[in-house]
Amino acid sequence: MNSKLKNIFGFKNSIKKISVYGAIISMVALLPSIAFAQELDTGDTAWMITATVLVLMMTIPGLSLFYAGMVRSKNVLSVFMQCFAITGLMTILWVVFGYSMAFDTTGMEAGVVNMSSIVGGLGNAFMSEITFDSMSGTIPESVFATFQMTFAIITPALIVGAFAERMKFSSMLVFMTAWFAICYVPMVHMVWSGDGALLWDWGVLDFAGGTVVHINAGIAGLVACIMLGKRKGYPTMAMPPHNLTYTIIGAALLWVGWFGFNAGSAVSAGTGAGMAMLVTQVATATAAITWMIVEWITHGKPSVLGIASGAVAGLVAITPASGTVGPEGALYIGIAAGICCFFAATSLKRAMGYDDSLDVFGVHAIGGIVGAILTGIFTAASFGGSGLGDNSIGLQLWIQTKGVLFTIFYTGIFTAIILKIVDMTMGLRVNEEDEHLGLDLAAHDERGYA
Amino acid sequence: MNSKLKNIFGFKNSIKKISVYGAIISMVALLPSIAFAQELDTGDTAWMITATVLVLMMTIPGLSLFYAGMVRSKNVLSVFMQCFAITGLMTILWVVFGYSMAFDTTGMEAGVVNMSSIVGGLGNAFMSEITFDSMSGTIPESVFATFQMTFAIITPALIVGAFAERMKFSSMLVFMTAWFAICYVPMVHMVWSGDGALLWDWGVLDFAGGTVVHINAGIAGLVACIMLGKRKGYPTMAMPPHNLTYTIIGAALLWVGWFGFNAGSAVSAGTGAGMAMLVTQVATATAAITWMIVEWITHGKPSVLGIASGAVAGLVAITPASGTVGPEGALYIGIAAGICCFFAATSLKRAMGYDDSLDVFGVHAIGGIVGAILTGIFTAASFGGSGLGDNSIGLQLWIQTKGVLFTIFYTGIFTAIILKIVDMTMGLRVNEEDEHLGLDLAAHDERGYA
Amino acid sequence: MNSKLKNIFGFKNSIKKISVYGAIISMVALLPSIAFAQELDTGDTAWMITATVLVLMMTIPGLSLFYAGMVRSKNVLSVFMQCFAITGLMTILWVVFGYSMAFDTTGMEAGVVNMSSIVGGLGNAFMSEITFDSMSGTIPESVFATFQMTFAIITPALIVGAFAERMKFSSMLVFMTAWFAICYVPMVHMVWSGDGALLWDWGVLDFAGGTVVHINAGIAGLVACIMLGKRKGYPTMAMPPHNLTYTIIGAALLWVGWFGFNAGSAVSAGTGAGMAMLVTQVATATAAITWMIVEWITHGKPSVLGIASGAVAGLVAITPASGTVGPEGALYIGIAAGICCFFAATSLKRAMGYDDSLDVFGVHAIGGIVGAILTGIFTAASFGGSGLGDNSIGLQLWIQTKGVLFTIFYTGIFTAIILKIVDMTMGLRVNEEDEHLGLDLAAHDERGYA
Amino acid sequence: MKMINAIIKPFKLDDVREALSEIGVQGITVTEVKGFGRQKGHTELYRGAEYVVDFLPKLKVEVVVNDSALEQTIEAISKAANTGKIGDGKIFVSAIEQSIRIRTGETGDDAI
Amino acid sequence: MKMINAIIKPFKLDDVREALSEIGVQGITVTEVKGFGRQKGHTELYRGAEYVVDFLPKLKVEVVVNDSALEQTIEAISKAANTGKIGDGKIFVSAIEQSIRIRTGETGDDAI
Amino acid sequence: MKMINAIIKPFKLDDVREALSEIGVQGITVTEVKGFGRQKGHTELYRGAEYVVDFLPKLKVEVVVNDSALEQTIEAISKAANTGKIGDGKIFVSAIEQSIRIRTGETGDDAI
Ligand SMILES: Nc1ncnc2c1ncn2[C@@H]1O[C@H](COP(=O)(O)OP(=O)(O)O)[C@@H](O)[C@H]1O
Ligand SMILES: Nc1ncnc2c1ncn2[C@@H]1O[C@H](COP(=O)(O)OP(=O)(O)O)[C@@H](O)[C@H]1O
Ligand SMILES: Nc1ncnc2c1ncn2[C@@H]1O[C@H](COP(=O)(O)OP(=O)(O)O)[C@@H](O)[C@H]1O
Repeated sequence: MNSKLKNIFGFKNSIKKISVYGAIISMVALLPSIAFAQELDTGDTAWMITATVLVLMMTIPGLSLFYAGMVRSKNVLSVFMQCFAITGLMTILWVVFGYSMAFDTTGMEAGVVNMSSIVGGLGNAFMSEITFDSMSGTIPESVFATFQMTFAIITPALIVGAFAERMKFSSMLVFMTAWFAICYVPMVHMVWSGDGALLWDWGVLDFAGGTVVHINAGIAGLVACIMLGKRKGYPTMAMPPHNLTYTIIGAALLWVGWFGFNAGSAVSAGTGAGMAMLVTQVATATAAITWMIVEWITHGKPSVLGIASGAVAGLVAITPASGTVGPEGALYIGIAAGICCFFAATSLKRAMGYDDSLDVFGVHAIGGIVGAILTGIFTAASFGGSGLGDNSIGLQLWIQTKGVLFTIFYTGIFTAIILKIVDMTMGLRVNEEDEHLGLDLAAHDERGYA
Repeated sequence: MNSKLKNIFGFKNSIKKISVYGAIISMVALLPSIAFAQELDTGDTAWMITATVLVLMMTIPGLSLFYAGMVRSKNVLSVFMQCFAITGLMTILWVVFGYSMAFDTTGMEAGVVNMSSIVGGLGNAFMSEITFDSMSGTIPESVFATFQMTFAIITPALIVGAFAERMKFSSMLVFMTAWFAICYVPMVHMVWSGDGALLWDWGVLDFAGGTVVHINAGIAGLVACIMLGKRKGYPTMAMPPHNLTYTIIGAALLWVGWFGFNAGSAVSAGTGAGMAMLVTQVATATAAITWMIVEWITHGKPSVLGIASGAVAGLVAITPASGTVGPEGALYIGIAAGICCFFAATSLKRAMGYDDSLDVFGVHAIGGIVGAILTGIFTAASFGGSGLGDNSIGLQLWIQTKGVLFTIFYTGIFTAIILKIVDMTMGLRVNEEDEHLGLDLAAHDERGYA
Repeated sequence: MNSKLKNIFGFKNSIKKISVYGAIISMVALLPSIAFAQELDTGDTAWMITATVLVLMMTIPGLSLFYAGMVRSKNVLSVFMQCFAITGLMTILWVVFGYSMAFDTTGMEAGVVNMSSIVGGLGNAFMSEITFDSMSGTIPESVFATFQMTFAIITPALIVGAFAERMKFSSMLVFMTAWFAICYVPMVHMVWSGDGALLWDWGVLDFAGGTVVHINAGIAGLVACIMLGKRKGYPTMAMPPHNLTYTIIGAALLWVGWFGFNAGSAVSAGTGAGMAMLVTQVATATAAITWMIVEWITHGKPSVLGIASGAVAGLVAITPASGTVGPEGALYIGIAAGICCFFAATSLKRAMGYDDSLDVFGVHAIGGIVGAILTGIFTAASFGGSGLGDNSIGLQLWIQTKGVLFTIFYTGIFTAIILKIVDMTMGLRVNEEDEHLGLDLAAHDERGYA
Repeated sequence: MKMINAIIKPFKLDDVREALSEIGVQGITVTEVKGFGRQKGHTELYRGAEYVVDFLPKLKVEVVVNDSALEQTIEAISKAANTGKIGDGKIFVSAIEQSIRIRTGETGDDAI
Repeated sequence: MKMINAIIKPFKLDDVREALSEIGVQGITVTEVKGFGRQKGHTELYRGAEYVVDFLPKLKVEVVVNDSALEQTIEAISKAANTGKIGDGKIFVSAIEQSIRIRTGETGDDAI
Repeated sequence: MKMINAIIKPFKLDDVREALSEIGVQGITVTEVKGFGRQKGHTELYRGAEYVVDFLPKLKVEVVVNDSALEQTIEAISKAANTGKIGDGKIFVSAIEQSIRIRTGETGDDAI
């Protein structure tokens, strides 16, 4: 229970100087036995309920719209359906075992690597231990558990973009269930569950989910789109977005909702949340404008899909950094994300030839990696960040890189194994005729627009 | 004034064990005279302003989109127009007399049934008593009044779905004005205004509006669609939704906004709100997945409209229960709602032959009834609920059933009378030619899409 | 720094009687030296983060949708692109110099008119003085700066509606940059930065931005649409909105988000925010219904675009008044806004012959003027407002009028100069062929709908 | 063979299709068109500006039949599409010189 | 009777309709089509992938006139739709063997 | 001159256009239509109510060619549009009496 509280306040090991709640961290550290008795703060609770609502909105309708606009109209509903079903499914899985396995800290000890460093137990399965009284720091545990649930919803939903327009709905559900249990829940545990957790003990800084959410989903997306194969006709046939207005509306809702994601990760309504909000806004705007400029230069005109993609790239990249960098660092991270993701989603993709339908890898994996690495630099007090404690920039960079590499390999391998098994048992891909007809009619007997 | 405060904290009579704010309830009970002097809590206020915003968003654009997507494109604007006009109209009516008549407690006394048990007076008409200082518990009265206003907006708006595509706009406005005064305001008063109110004194548990909002609107919808008659061509002519993407976006916004509805009904940012958020999410997800599965089994494929309808059914059903059940109860309520509403909106509707265009009865009345009844079971501490006080499950079930039946008959009868009068004086239905042309052009000289 | 705090609490000079935070104002006034040490209030912070999110949502996707629906489909993306690019650009400009120049108070002294009364200095450029600890009253300065940033985003974005469908994208970016620096930032400074600021010292009441935001943008829009000239074919060729559902969804999101704008301008979660929410809702609803009725009478049918426009007109008009009027005043302001803006956007526009594509002048300038002037009346305690202090209604009316006239001339002149220069150097308008083809393809190589 | 080109009111499509099915016509092709004719359009409103929309939504039904079926087909369409109100539409008949079924390569009457 | 089938640039519709009204043509039917011809399409962009869209939006205007009005009608359309720039479109004329007004059953020239 | 009127499956458009380009056809006009024929439609679902949608999305490709190019063009379209599955569509040929290029006023074969 205790570690959950620490998680709330960020990265205890590596960050010493985080004003306001710095004091609270020490308090928690000194008096672990009374931690549970911390009093409810209505302001923190008000913000965290709101943040939860915002993160849910990121998936439905935010991400759904962002993705749905980019597919062909014959598949528009299938994207909504996948996002909606994932929302429902992950909620149930999170209640049944996810929350327990992610945040259970039984058997964990700082510096000790054992099975509990990877994943928690089932003691809180069915949220049986959450009562009307349970607290997580200064907020009700019900709020903390629901807030984290919304992360467990959006992460698998992000992957949808990679295999859009060709995956079987039933196989998707099975894949997502397994991926949630094997890739998502353990990553949460390893990064955020506190002393004794693998990446936490390494000192990896990941405030709101660069590794856990974006690299995790982005790599899974890459593996998935390669294993499913290209869409029929790709890349010779043009497959333009059927409704870019949906995509830009979705990008806007992602932007808006992301404040729940990043500022919510402070798990309190204090200066940490405030600064997270500011740097999120700065990095996002910068990445959007950067992508726009780069595209303007390379292609001759700036595009709506470009500026929207740039904004999402910025949001992704600032995510791991949003608790520890200042406005200056955010500017640099935004620029880096805009440039790197632009080239990943355009040149790199075409050079490599995989068909990542909606650029989950190019935006989320690359953006997440850029952000996770740069967090190691711009958290330094010399760049206006909250400081690296005793670590040098070089050391922190190495720690961050280790975290990134671990995530890539861990997720890459397990995603491939899961997909292979699903493919062999039930098949991953719809048949050619259904792909032709479109998934809306083929899988759901519906059309988006009558 | 005092009773408003009690309402804030839930169901004083029947629920004793609600941790954290349990203490506050006692305090209020002990010191009613100083209740008005309760201090403003910025956290509670922050949450309640946000909750108000969320509930408004449920109607515009949430519900509007949910409904608008389901009609034919020639009527798309008429749905938006009706929802928007209702939003404006109810706001004004709420200010002019609704708030006063709903929450005025003059002449009320616990256990005494008199006229004041049914509806309040006009002492606070035009909100003349709300000053910059007025408080309602720990939040400004201005916030409480606006929060409740958003409920007064969405309830009539829900009915729109039943008579969509055929009601005269002017008659709709007149009907809604009368319905608000005769059916909505008294129901609020009878259920939520505290000691001496009819259903409150019976001990009916209705945290966020199972009877007041959903059964009320759902029954009114059924009556309205029967009295208006079927749409020309129904059911032989196919009338598929013209834009299911709007419907699913609308469902998503309803889901997101509903946290304002349910967690906002705690009127504070504490553990009550937190648990309401969690159980709302759980029941909604469960109902969505349940509907999906049932449809998959019965029809062979799961549909977007199905999962969206399931989600709304779950939201409806958990509404009365959201203050008093735990995650386990929420799971069961979600399953029950998914199954019952599925059959009500599909088999039952076709068997009975009424043309409830967008299934207001099947989803809201049935979902509301399922939720209201099951609240009597899952509030029990043995199911992880907050407890039924001295009542046995059997007794509470009977109380809940009484509340449901009362609502059905009260609303059913008065809705029929109002509609009859409007029909005789100005006519309820557009003429055939206008129905053919579509209400957008016929009633508003506009088209949704140029 | 100090003046920023005062700004937070409204209009110190002229408003004495604002309950709850009245006390705080005095405190601030008495103890300016310890103001900076004010403690963080988590409730206020929770609300202000949320309010910031809401105001951002007003621009993307709110305003974007509202505007995008009204243009022809060949220009739909250009509107989204302009709003998105402005969001990114203004964020960066605000960080780089805007925030500093708007809220720097060096050299300001009550009653003294000097250069610092017009615009602040660059001491806080790049937000270099905002640390993790900085406070603005009871909230982190990072939150205050981001909240104000969202105003700096939406104000230029509002102008887009006036020159829609014909302005060059590159010229738009240059114009907006200059306009932000020359028209927006100084207006913020003059109205909101506290003692010594020009309009503040005059005693102009502008709680949330009647002059700063709406008249400012509305006048700029009028100047811009006149200087760019009419769209090819206007007014003989019909240019109906291509998707009114977007417009009404956008209006709904503006309505919902505006609570962040107005109630957020209280910079705290207290009675001021609560009353701002209530009066905003009342005025908006009243204006929407008023426009509907006026249109129904004059044209014979009420329209969706009408009720949506009415709602926006109400939102605009209540903005300057939202901190100081009561529900009664809000009703009157709503009625006035509905009537005046209706005639401005219909009869006046046609009589004058300018092509204000989406009625930025008719709704925002006129609505802003109506609101700013009426604030002088309905703030009076006799109308249920918070009171005019020592000023008579007549005097306050004159002060308000002075503020309005100043804004009109200041912005009108500088907007014209900027546009003239941009026109001479790079040209304001796309060529005829591009206008024909539509800006989506011509400027962005994209189409909204495939 | 003849091509029958019928402009009808949109809501009459189902009736027309059924009427054609009854007389054994197995294929038709339908296009959404806008018609301008004697039937008056409607007024639309945009911020106080009223403008008349002259073009009305119609459907164009194309049917190719062999010569012998011509009269019967025209009859069927006429009857099914008739409301007696202005704007019911027109039927135009022209000659088809050749017909090919892409799938099989059949030509002439077999391809209809 | 003749069927005139004109492919024109979309923004020329109002001009064409007016020109036809002037010479007394009372009915036309318009379809949105996509044209492929000498006129070059445009490039579109999607995440760095440029692709050429060859098909351009055009309108097809169908007018049935009696033989005597043919030349005049072609003339009117040609003039009204002309911009002198590539892509102005084509006019194709074919024979109509029969015409029926659905509402009244009138046939031939009366039905036009 | 002849007008070739081909109803094809939508996803075959690119193939057809290329086939026509290869044999030198320089202009075509394409319309989205709904086809009703032997090919079965699909079922759609709406709150438990299943209904069959008989009309399938098809494209109508119109090409005017001079008489000598007729056979070759039909051949090209037939081949390119063929999948061998039901619903591949039809080709109808009719006579065009006159052709005008609006831009230049050219007529006849020059205008194609
Ligand atoms: N000469 C014509 N050429 C082409 N289409 C025509 C012609 N006359 C009428 N139409 C089509 O027929 C439709 C109906 O014609 P209209 O004159 O409105 O009514 P009615 O069919 O009752 O005479 C028109 O909307 C138009 O699409
Ligand atoms: N042979 C043809 N058959 C059918 N449609 C044609 C033919 N040639 C041209 N068109 C139509 O006419 C339009 C204009 O033709 P195009 O060659 O682009 O320019 P122009 O009319 O100036 O010669 C095309 O977009 C196409 O729709
Ligand atoms: N007699 C006809 N008149 C007009 N269009 C036809 C006719 N027969 C078929 N079509 C069109 O051709 C399409 C394909 O025909 P169908 O009978 O489904 O398959 P097939 O081409 O394999 O015989 C239909 O959808 C319809 O659009």
